[in-house]
Amino acid sequence: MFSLQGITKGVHTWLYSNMSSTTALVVECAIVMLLSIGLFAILGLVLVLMERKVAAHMQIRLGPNRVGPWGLLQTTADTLKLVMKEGLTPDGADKILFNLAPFVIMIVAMLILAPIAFASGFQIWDLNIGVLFVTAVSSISVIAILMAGWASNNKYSMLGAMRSGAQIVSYELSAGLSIISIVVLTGSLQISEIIESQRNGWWLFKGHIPAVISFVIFLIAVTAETNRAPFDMAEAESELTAGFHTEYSGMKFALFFLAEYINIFIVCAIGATLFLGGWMPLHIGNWEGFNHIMDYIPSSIWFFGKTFFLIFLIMWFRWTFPRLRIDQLLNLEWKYLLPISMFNLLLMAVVAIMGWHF
Amino acid sequence: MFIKEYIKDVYSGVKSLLAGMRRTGKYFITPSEIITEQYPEFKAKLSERFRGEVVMPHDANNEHACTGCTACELACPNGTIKIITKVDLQPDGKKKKAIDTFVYHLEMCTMCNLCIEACPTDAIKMAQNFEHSVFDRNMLTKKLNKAGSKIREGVE
Amino acid sequence: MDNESIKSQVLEILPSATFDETGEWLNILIESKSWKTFAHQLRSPAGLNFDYLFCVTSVDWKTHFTMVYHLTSTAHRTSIVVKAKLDRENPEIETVSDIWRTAEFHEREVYDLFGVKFLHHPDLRRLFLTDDWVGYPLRKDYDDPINMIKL
Amino acid sequence: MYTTTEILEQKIQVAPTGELQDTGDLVINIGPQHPATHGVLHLVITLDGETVKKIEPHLGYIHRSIEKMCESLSYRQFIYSTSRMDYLSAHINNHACAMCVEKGLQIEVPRRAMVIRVLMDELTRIASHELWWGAMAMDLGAFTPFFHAFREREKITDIMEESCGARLTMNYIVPGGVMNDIHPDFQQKIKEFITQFKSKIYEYDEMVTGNIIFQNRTKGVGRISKEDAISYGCSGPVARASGVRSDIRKLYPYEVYNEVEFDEILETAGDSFARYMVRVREMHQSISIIEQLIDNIPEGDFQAKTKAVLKLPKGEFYTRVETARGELGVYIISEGGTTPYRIKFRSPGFSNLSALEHMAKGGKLGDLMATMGTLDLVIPDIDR
Repeated sequence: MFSLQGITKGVHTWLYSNMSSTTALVVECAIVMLLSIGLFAILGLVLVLMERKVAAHMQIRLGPNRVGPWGLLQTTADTLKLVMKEGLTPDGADKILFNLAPFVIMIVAMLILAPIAFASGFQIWDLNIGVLFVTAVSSISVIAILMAGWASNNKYSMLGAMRSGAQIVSYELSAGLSIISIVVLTGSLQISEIIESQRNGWWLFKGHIPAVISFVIFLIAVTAETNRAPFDMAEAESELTAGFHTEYSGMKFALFFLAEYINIFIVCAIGATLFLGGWMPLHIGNWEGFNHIMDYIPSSIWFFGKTFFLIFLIMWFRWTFPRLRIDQLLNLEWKYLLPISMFNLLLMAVVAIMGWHF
Repeated sequence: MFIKEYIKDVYSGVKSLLAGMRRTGKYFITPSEIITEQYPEFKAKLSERFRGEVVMPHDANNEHACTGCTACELACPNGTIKIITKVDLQPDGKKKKAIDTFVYHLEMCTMCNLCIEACPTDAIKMAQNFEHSVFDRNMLTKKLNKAGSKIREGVE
Repeated sequence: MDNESIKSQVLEILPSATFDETGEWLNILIESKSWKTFAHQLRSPAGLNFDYLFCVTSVDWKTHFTMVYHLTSTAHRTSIVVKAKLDRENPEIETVSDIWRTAEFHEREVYDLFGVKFLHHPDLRRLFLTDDWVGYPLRKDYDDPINMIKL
Repeated sequence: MYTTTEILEQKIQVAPTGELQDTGDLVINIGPQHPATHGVLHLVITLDGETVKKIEPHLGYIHRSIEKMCESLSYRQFIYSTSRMDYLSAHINNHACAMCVEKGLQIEVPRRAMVIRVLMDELTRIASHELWWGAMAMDLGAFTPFFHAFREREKITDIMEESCGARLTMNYIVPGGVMNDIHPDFQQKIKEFITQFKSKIYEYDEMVTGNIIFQNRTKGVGRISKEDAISYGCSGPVARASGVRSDIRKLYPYEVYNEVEFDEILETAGDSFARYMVRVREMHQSISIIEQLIDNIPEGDFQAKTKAVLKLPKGEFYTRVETARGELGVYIISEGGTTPYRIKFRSPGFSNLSALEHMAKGGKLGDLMATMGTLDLVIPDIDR
């Protein structure tokens, strides 16, 4: 059975046996950094292409099909174009904040990568408050959006940023509550333990209806948090042209664009970890034979499969629904999602205390 | 009851959203519905009435049917056609008016078909070519009668 | 309501009005000074109730302007045309934008293209052309050798 | 007087007394280049937070003064230029002009030509509403319907291309009839289109009409009462959504409209959703008109015999037709020459636009887009 665990273990022991522990740590950090940057680049290319293909097929079109086989190199060509374009900074802009914002949003996205388990034993930092870390750090992205909107000195950007602020802050609540409902079941904030607790079945199936409800709420909330349609109030191109990144061009725009897709990947990875068992293969109770067969599929494939399924769902939302209005968006959160998820958390607590889950 | 209304709201809302998702999802998995036409490889067949540009058909003897009566020039609403006439000496010594140059400004033409309607001898017609892009605007000003062409016998 | 009854009612309101029935609809020719009060009477729901002003335009007759108002009554389904003669040197007429709201834009258009001044109009600015445009394009004597293409 | 640019740049407003005052409002420009304005409409809107306080349209970015141009074109020539007004109902514009000329010359149009014209009118209306439907969904943030609408619209443009020779600016109508006879495949193609349209139209309801987000975005938004709609001179679907009877095809029937059966769609709510429903249901009515006429195209001439040079008698002629956007009036004043002395187009979009401020004031910025979408503005029609 192929596993990434062996490789990481091997590299770790080799580094620590051949170098001083400080040097080994630095080298490990460098490797992780290169890997995560590489992952970002690949993810950006893949997800943008995937979105365009998904959109095209829903819109009875073919989508990109000219650059490379089946248009595979289209995003690469687009990236090259964006790199070559001039990155303008408007005269009236707050130069420091304006140029800083794209990097802040990227750094935030990179930070959340830390506790995500990509495969069995393939995790950057298995810290014991993993879930809390994710919810805490992901809130910072709103600061980057506000920075971009404010510093652009553009009324469209300003409106977009303000909308985004109101939106992300309120949707954090129900996203957090639905995450907590899983934490209640598991009794741990550590990602590896949450995954381990799903060895005999995913929480989505084990946790009865409350788990399904919190999964749906989680999906809606993260769609809103990543500013995706139907909650793309911050961009709302028919109202605000491009929202908070109206004034950005060239590579700085590309960073915002990339960060959007990285954020989708990350929230979907979190969703897959919490509700669908992360890299854990599909196990059903004590069907040993079935579980054994499932184990033959490498854990990384399970993880990416689940994550991309969730990403597809979010793309499906985007290409089907019209956009909400800002007050309806907040109504949805405060009048529907928050009461439901609070009630749901209560139910979940009862389920967990009584031990009704499988 | 309030709770009942609330749940009914949520239910009907979710149901309407799922109906839309089912529709787009169905299109996603049925590629046979795709209507894209791949342009340079497969050119759409245009109907024979499609108005692309004005041309003047010449027959095998390099003869056309234009008498230079300027009916088309008068019919054109935006000055697309300019006819420059000359006086030809017939073989029998008679002088006869004939066209020297039939200037056609494609860049001004709106393909309204009024010149074709006005032409008494059917000397001009509409062609189905629609790919008119060129690098220089001057190339859009065309001379429709070919070099050395003359009017067909019997066309008055 | 047929033309005769409209005529008699109009004559009650405005004795100085004259009529022209050559066209499709009844044309009422009035003095430009009496237009505002006459319009109020035309619009009044109790009377003729011409509530739908669907076309406002002006015609340059080289010696004078004529303002042309096309009116319909949505209750009676009759249409009339009201024409007011204006002085060419100083074309002025009272606005009716407070009676029919649609007149606000239509009058701005006429002001823009003909230079007819509408007195007491709430926002009489050019509508289509730039603020610094010289002249009124739809007048017959307007000439613009650069922008106008002549055949 | 202060110029528009000054007012925009310095965030100042001219008080009624003529002096300047700093209002401190957020003034933003929607357009002339903006995804939601579908053209070069320029709205200067004053916002208070997200709430729209004032809307001021700035027009003229595509003003070509077609009325002035037409004064130097003959009665045969000027028709083509009206295709460039409301390009989505180009055929209906041409129809109105031709009818006005025919009224002046008292030409008897052959029945075959009348039926063909009406068929084309209704096809144009469906095509226009299809495009509007897609663009409206796009204004509200749903992209997919746009392409689905174009699939059906493409069939109509194919039919147009086959018979008229062009896809958008057809110039198919000449005074006295139509330019060519219909293509031999015309009837069969239309029947195919109707079958396809009927099998797809329910998808529209699934994707947009029934969608809870869409309904919430449009219901109660951009309301205009019946009295206001009349006062603002609204026509077409905008007026009918408020309960004003304004369908020229019913009120003042022209061509063969008094012989076909169709309903004038009326709603009473007067909000964006009512306007949406009027247009969607109008498509069904147009299909019904086409179905009634398609097998009953009479034989005969497609064009009446007319003189080569048309001269209208001295007088004034006014025709009104129902375009996809509302009432189009063509007002020709003739002095007896070969060209009109003065020509005026009463365009539906111009009057409908003037009601925009009344409708969208007090709503949210998103509501403005929903209202603008349902007004179905075509900017060349407003600017002319």
